Amino acid sequence: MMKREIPLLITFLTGLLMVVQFFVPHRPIGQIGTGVLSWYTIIAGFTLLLGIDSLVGMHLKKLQRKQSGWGYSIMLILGLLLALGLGIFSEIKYGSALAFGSPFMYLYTYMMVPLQATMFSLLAFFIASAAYRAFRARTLEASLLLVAAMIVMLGRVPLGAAIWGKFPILAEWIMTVPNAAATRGILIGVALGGLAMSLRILLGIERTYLS
Amino acid sequence: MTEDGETRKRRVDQGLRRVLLVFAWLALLASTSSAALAPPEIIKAFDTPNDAGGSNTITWKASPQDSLLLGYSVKRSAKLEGPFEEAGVVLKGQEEFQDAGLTDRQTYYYRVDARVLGDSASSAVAGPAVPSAQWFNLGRVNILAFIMLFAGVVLWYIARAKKGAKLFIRRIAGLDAVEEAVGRSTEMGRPLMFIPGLLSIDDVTTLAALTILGRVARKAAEYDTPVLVPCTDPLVMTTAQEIVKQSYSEAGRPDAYREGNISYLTYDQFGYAAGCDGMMLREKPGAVFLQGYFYAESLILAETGHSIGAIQIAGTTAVDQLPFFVTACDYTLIGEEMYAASSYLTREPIMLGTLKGEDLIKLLIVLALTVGVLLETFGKHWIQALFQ
Amino acid sequence: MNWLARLEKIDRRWIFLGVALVVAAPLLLGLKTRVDITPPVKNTFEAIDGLPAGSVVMVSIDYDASTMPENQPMLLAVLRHAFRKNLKVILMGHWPLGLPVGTLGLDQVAREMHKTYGTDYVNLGFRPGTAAVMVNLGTEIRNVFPSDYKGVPLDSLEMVKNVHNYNDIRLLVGIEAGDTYEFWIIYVQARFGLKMAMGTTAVMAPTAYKYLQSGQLIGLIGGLKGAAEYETLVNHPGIGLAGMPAQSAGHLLIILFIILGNIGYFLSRRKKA
Amino acid sequence: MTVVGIWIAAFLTLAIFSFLYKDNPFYKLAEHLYVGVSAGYYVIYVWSTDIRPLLFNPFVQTHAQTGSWGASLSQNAALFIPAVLGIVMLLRAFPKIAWVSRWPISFMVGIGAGLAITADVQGYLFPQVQATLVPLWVRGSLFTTFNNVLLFVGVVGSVGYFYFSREHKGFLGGLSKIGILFIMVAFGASFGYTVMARISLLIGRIHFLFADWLHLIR
Repeated sequence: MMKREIPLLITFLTGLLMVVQFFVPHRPIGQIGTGVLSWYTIIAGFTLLLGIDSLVGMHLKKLQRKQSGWGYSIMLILGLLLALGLGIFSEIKYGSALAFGSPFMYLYTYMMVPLQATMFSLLAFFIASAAYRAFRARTLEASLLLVAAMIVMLGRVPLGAAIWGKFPILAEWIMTVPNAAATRGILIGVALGGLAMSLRILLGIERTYLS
Repeated sequence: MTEDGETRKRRVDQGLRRVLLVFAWLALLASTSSAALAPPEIIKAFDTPNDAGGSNTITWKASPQDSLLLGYSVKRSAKLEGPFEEAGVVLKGQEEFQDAGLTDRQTYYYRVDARVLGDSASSAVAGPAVPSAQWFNLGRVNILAFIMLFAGVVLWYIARAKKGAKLFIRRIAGLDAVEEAVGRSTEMGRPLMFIPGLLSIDDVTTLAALTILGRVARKAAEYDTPVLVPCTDPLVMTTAQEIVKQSYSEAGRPDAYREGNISYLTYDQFGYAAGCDGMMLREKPGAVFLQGYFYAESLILAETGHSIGAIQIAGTTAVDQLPFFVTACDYTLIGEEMYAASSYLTREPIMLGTLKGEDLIKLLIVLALTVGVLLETFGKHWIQALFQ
Repeated sequence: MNWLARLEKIDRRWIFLGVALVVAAPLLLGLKTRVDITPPVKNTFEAIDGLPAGSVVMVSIDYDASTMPENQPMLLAVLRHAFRKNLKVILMGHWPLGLPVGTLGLDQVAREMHKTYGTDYVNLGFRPGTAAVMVNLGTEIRNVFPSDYKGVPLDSLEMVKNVHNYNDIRLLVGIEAGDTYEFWIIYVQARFGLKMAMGTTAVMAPTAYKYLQSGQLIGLIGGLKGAAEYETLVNHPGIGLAGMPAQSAGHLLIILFIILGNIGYFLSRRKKA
Repeated sequence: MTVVGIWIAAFLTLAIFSFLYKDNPFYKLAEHLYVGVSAGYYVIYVWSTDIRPLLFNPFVQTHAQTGSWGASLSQNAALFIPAVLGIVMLLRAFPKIAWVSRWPISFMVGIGAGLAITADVQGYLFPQVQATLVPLWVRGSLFTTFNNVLLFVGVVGSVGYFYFSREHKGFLGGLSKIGILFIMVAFGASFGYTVMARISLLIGRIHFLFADWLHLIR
């Protein structure tokens, strides 16, 4: 009971409360939403420790067993300790780790920023290789995909307009009419599917998350 | 045009602009100094509807000189005769202000001033307005009605399913591929990889993904193929561990379950992508499942998965990322198909019942759309109003 | 195997190399392109250009690393212009993670133009509370920033000794990646009448346009294209201008590869038939 | 310090790019550093932006105002709920009592599902339906008329594609075929639309390498 029924009841009650507070502005019900969301943030914050536990555990195991690539595991753990160490130091010395000029922000500026930006920029390469491979006029559907992509690509750069003055206008039209129509259809489906899924969860029909 | 001509033209332009500027200033001065600055009109002040109390709403019709103004200053007083103090400022062109932080059941009066630099013109006083809280948000009654209708239809189909009615659901292409992917991975002696997206378990897409994971893990356990699940959210990780463990015991192989295969990487979006990419390159999974809610990292993952020759089955409700999955993966569950997949895979009649309910509502929506556009064509906005 | 049929299966690393080359080459060669100057960018330029030397300009860093490729070129171009006109620059920001990025740009331009900290420019740093910060700056800057980002009291910095509130500032330039610029308009433009121009990402520009039409913004720099225009106006080609041919070339290359792939596909299909 | 930082950043940038050729020790190093540093970074970040302001500051502030820890504890008693649930979450690490962690999990799933019910209707469904209700005949503008008809057909078609209760044959088959054609055009278009932003990102990185690091360009 404690392992299944009570959790299902908790899900049902919190879910119901969230629905009710949407319709009742009066205090205190209407204010529950924001309060509970900050609770959510707090609980989620705690769970990060579980993640760290898993990550460190996995790599310590690799180290113990001297599995291939254990050297990199050392780097990973050192990186983790570096971030935590600089963070705690900055918290104490500067009052907040995010204070400008703190060593933690140095780490952010010269490690996190370039790593994030470079991983992100890999997309410029992958978008090219994916386009090359997938945009083949095999079927009517694939041809439409290809033609729409090419027109919009040409409509976005000055070069396209230089080739044919109407490319920007045509691209704009594709975005605002056929693209909007299909996106809308997909979103209506997603909304209904999400609604049904949420309902199944509240009613306890969908309970895989409690396996 | 010669360069000389161009400079001359520019000079003339500048001269013209200066003259115009002087005129504009004169006009503004004239309008402000001679008290001709027109105040806003038709001021109304009333309790803000459908709120938690403590707020009044003030509306007005913009001053005829709206375009010359800096904005409007809304003034409040407890008495009709004043003194008035500033409740807030809004930009020109706006005709409404909500005054919050008030005391319920107290009387307030309002005035709206049109402002230019160094001068203003006051409107007539409006009020009294008495803030109060409401127990039901009347503006959302249509949403409540729709949710009740939806729940009713779904519950009715569930009841029918429980009684044993046969419910037909068409095949979903990506789903049949699940079994094929697991089988092929096994033949090649490679593990499976399941990437559950970027969001946490408060997101229903992620929960649908986890349901799919349960079925994939069940198949994998039967074939004795390991399932790698790198996670960016610790809650998703722990939940996934439970689900996979359960699937292994359902398949009668609890001993084959390895908790270490379901691991946390990092909360950072691209750090997670970098870690997943590395894992793909080194573990060489035979099949990669990209199921859940994704952002820009979708294509980084899918292209890397393709490069190692894995069968890729994607599914997401993130419309922005669907184009990338469709181009880079072998199968993609598009939007609602993903939700459908999670109920379809279980083959439980109750689950199929909710799908049937969704379809009936879909029919009703198409009906409303059809009637609605016809009515719109004749200038009637009845259906439009229902969805306000 | 027919070489044409091989077009169907080009190793993706050739594609990667191609993309890297066509994007890097215009940057490295400093290829010059002409961009048409649009009025919103021109107006921003003229607003700064028309200020007398010694006027104080405030620059707000309301973006962070994720939109740096678009926003940073704007910042650099505007700073270069301001320093060239011998204007004084106050830098601040409303995004906690944005300031390091803005400071990088400020330090770079100041070094390159031989400007001195404290006399030519000052970096105030970040304080939380967006709207509250904006309103308080209207009465006294020291209420919010008693000292600069390094903790030096403002009164000991030559440049800001006599700068107390928006009355002492001639123009605000916001470099924006979110809705912070609307706060600037609502809380500062409407209340204090401070002139402002914004540099926004390309995605935001259409929305920001309405404030331009209503006269609440005097200028608008939109996306990399806007940055390129500004670079043209200050006659200092940078990443924005170099980016334009790189963009066109990148798009063209991808289209070229798509066409090659299709040629290969049709040829190999005909062979089979 | 700045110069050292730029060299570190440049090394990491190149190490990530090297992945495009093939997996190699440099990428492995950068990848592992990235995962480690960012995992630690977020612990500090979440402490600094979530836990401290939401959980600890209220206690400290009330204490500062009232001068009594007793008053502070009683006034903020509600905060003990998430704190306890958060700690219960951590019990996951102990297999014997791990099942208790299902309670906070259920709480969080409940919040998500409950919010999704109203948000799906208010945020997605109604606005999308409403935006589709356009007149099918606009006097004086053949182009707008054409666009409106196309919009309506496209929406109905793509909704039809997601109809699961019947085989896609006959009328429904035709409708869903129209739907999938629209969907393909949309996917192609948004793919093409995104290219520009992605190339901008690469320009940013390459510029960093050439200008900030190598000083090859200004």
